[in-house]
Amino acid sequence: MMADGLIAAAILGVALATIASRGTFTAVALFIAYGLLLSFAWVRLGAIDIALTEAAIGAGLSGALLLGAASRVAGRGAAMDRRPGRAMTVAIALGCAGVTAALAAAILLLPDPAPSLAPQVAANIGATGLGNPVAAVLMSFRGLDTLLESAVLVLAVIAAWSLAPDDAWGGKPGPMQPVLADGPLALLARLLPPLGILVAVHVLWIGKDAPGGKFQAAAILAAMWMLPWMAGRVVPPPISARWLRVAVAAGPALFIAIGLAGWMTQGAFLAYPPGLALPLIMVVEIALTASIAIALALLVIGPPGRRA
Amino acid sequence: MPELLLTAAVIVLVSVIAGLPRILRGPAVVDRIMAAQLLGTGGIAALLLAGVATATPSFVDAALVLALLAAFATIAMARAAPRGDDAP
Amino acid sequence: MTAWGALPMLAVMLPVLGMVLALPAGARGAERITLALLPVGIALAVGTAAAVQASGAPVVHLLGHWAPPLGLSFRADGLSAAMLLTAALVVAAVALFARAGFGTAAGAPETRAAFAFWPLLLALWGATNLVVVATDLFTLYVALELLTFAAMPIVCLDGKRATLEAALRYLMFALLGSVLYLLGVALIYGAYGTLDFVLLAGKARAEVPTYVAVALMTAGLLAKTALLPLHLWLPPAHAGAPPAASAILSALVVKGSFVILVRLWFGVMPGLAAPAAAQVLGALGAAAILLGSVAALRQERLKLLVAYSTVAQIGYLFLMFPLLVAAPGHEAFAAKTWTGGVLQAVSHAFAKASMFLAAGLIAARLGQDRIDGLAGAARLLPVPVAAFGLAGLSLMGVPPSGGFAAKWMLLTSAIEAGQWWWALVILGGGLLTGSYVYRVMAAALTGDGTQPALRRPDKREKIVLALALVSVVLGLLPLAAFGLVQVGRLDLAP
Amino acid sequence: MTATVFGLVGALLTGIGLFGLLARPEPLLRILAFNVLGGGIFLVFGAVARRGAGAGFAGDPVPQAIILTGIVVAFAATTLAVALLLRIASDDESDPS
Amino acid sequence: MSLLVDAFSLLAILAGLVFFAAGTAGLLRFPDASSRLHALTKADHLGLGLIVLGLLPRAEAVGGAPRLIAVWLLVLVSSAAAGPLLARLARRR
Repeated sequence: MMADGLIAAAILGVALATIASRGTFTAVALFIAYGLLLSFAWVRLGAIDIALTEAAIGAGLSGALLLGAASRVAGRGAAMDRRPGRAMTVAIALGCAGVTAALAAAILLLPDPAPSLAPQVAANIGATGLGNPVAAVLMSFRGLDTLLESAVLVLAVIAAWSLAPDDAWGGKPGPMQPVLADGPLALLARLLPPLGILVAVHVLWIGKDAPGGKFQAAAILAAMWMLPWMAGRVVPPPISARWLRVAVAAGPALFIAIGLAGWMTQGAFLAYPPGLALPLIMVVEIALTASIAIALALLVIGPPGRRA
Repeated sequence: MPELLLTAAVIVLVSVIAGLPRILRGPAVVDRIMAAQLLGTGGIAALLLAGVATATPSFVDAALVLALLAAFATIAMARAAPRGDDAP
Repeated sequence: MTAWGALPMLAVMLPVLGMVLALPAGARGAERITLALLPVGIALAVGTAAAVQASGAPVVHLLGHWAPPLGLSFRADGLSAAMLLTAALVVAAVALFARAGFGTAAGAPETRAAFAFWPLLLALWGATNLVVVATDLFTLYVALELLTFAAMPIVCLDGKRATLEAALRYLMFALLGSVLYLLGVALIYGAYGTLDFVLLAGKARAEVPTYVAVALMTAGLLAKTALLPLHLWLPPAHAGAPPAASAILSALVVKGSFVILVRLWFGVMPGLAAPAAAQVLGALGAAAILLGSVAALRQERLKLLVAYSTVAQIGYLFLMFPLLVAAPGHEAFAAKTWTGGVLQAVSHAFAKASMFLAAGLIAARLGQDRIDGLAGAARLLPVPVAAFGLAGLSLMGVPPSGGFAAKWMLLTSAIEAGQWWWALVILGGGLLTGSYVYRVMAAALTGDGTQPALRRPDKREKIVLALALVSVVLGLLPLAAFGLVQVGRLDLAP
Repeated sequence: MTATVFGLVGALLTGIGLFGLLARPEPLLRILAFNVLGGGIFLVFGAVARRGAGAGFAGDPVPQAIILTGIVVAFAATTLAVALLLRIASDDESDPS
Repeated sequence: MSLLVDAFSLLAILAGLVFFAAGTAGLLRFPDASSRLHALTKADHLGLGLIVLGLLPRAEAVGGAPRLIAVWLLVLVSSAAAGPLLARLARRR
């Protein structure tokens, strides 16, 4: 209980400080702390799957993405609009307070006992062969959402690349990295990825029965691929590389193909033949992990930039 | 014993959260990074304590992931650190 | 689960699969995939409409055989079928039109714009289809994000500074809209334990969480639909967008969030919809009609005129809300309002796609798109100018166009409901629309004709004309043909 | 109890993030505010999930899975906003007008 | 026996907590960034190390001692490498 209050207070304090902060680097550092604190909150809420995702994506990948952005727009605070005047700011604050109050009232007045699908998940999880209820929802009961979300990532890669300047088209993604001499960073870039890959495989594999799974594993893999890139030891392949594009599309394409096969043999999209559910789900999970990892890394690295 | 371990977890959290104002106050960029790193390490310690106290193996997995990503975030921060003190 | 449920499922999954495969296929491959999918998509949409019409009931597909609330389903009712057909035809027209600008010749190197255009078009198509057939509020959230992620880059394909800034503004609006929507989804789940709107239909209780949820979702969806005063992103986003992108954005993307809004108000919570709130939505719609039309009248660039016209035409859609809220117990009246609203969405889609493409052809030929520089356009480009005029008739609501039928149904409904003020708005909007269309046509029809009219025939002109003709011919269909859009209306559910 | 505490925190974070999104003019801070807002929404959803604990699960797995999907989608949105912002900034660099 | 083990656990964990507290105190109180860095890196390595040590006798509850030690080693490796990086940053200003 005490821990709840503590984490809650810290989250609110860090969020306020992020919004109010003056320097961009400080704001992003605060945001990384926000992500870490949120993952503690998820542990307290009994959602370890989400805690893992929040730590990996919220704090880790988003942190790296926003830090890179902060260092590149630093000094050019290209404001999109003018800062709202005092009266406008007060009006916005009142409006936001109203939203918060309405939300709080709604949360406090939710019905008790809470409606829940947990019993239905428990009753049907046997058909999937999985032990982790969240994985069962993601891969079977609401498999469509997961499929669409993997397609969203492919679309995001296409969309991000479409923002490249024309003269950089087909080039290597991301800004040029300084090639560092053998320093501590280079050491870490060599040491950490093998350990990280082990952890990712572990997280993927236990994901069928315990918290973990493809998103978490993919986020870790993406981070491990980016480490040597950040150390200047690895140059990402050009976006025109066929294998790179195939790798990003392969997982979602396989998932849709298996879904269509389910329609042809079982009569419903994403229906798994009885007895084959678990192996098919694991094949899809592994393929998706690889594709999502590459997509996430490409999204953080960003589209090709102008030659300096 | 589990109660004691959970208490210890809360104490670690209190301790590292108390360091958070350093992110805001700085003044050096490295201070901000250190405070975030301390939060990560403290979170790992608290997860391990709570995991043993409640016999939840998945807490250790969460700690593993946190350890990896905290290192990753630290490096990202060190790389992106602006010269000077992040003046607005 | 119904026998023909696989048709809408395929209508969603094939464009999504095409989008995924377009990445490794490259620009030329992606173009071929898109062209190959066009007839398939039209066939699936026609099939769905025929199945809905024949059975008189929605066709349903349970994904993985899991029924809601645990599982997800696709459900195509009359409204879905009409939108599937509209999407398939508009996408086909836009794709054929866009080959001239985004096609890749054999052996030519891949360009950035060509690489991106085809998968983005497929994503918009798949996402539009998903929006109209998905029944789960969270799946709809993912669909809305798919729409946003595809629409944002497609409007700034030219890579110019002003366009990129407009795209960033659009993205911020759209993301704000989606997160407000998602907040409402969370509360709905907390209150009812399901997100399936068929299961939710009629179950809504008059409680605080429900009202807060629907208010948040409505606000988010209005931002995405660009209803005044949340329309600020729309005209700048169109200003620099390729004509093909503008056509899709106006014809389909803004309609997606509208369809969700209608289902939310009249499917999920019929009877709870407060007449006062509906009057507010109607008033925003009326303001959009009048202010959007006046703004269109004052534009100097043809493209922006058409964009503001979209702001205005979206307003008509929202007149449905106060009228339907007044409808319970008057089935014939509700049916007419419903048909009028859907027909407005559909006929506007065709008319506006035609207008944007025509404006694109005119701007490309004249090298600029200032309205006072249009002199001679009618001689140079008779077909696009004629298409623009035909589409304009439909927007004005001149008989016998589809726009006329739609506006007539809304207008008579308003009078029957005793809400005569909406009728005045519709009439006034028609006059204003007539003024700005006339302004364009008058400018285009003048000119001394010194320029030679000699040039190669352009296949794209026929596409533009065909779209305009569809929007007109919709008004010639016998009323019985609109029975389709009544099938499976959720507010009719017991 | 835990659910209520974090649900209310989610409501507050929503307000804070919304304020930042509307009141801060700097695009990067708007993107950060969007993420703060997202965290708040997911916590509200998490509170809903926690309230639905039962059948031997610490929370209702259906909303938990939805949150996972939502986090990944929100991350993709953030990357797109950042890419667009950096593109605009790099245009400034090469063309200072 | 088990009493002795418990006492050992508690002592180690208590010592770990002291190191964490010392790290925070150093971070908040020490005058310059370099000394804050030194205080912090030592404190959190040792703090976490001692807590892991204290937890080892009960590690069966979470799948065995190697998992706990792996976490500690990972933190050690990464912060050992991050340390000089941060030190370089601290000197730069």
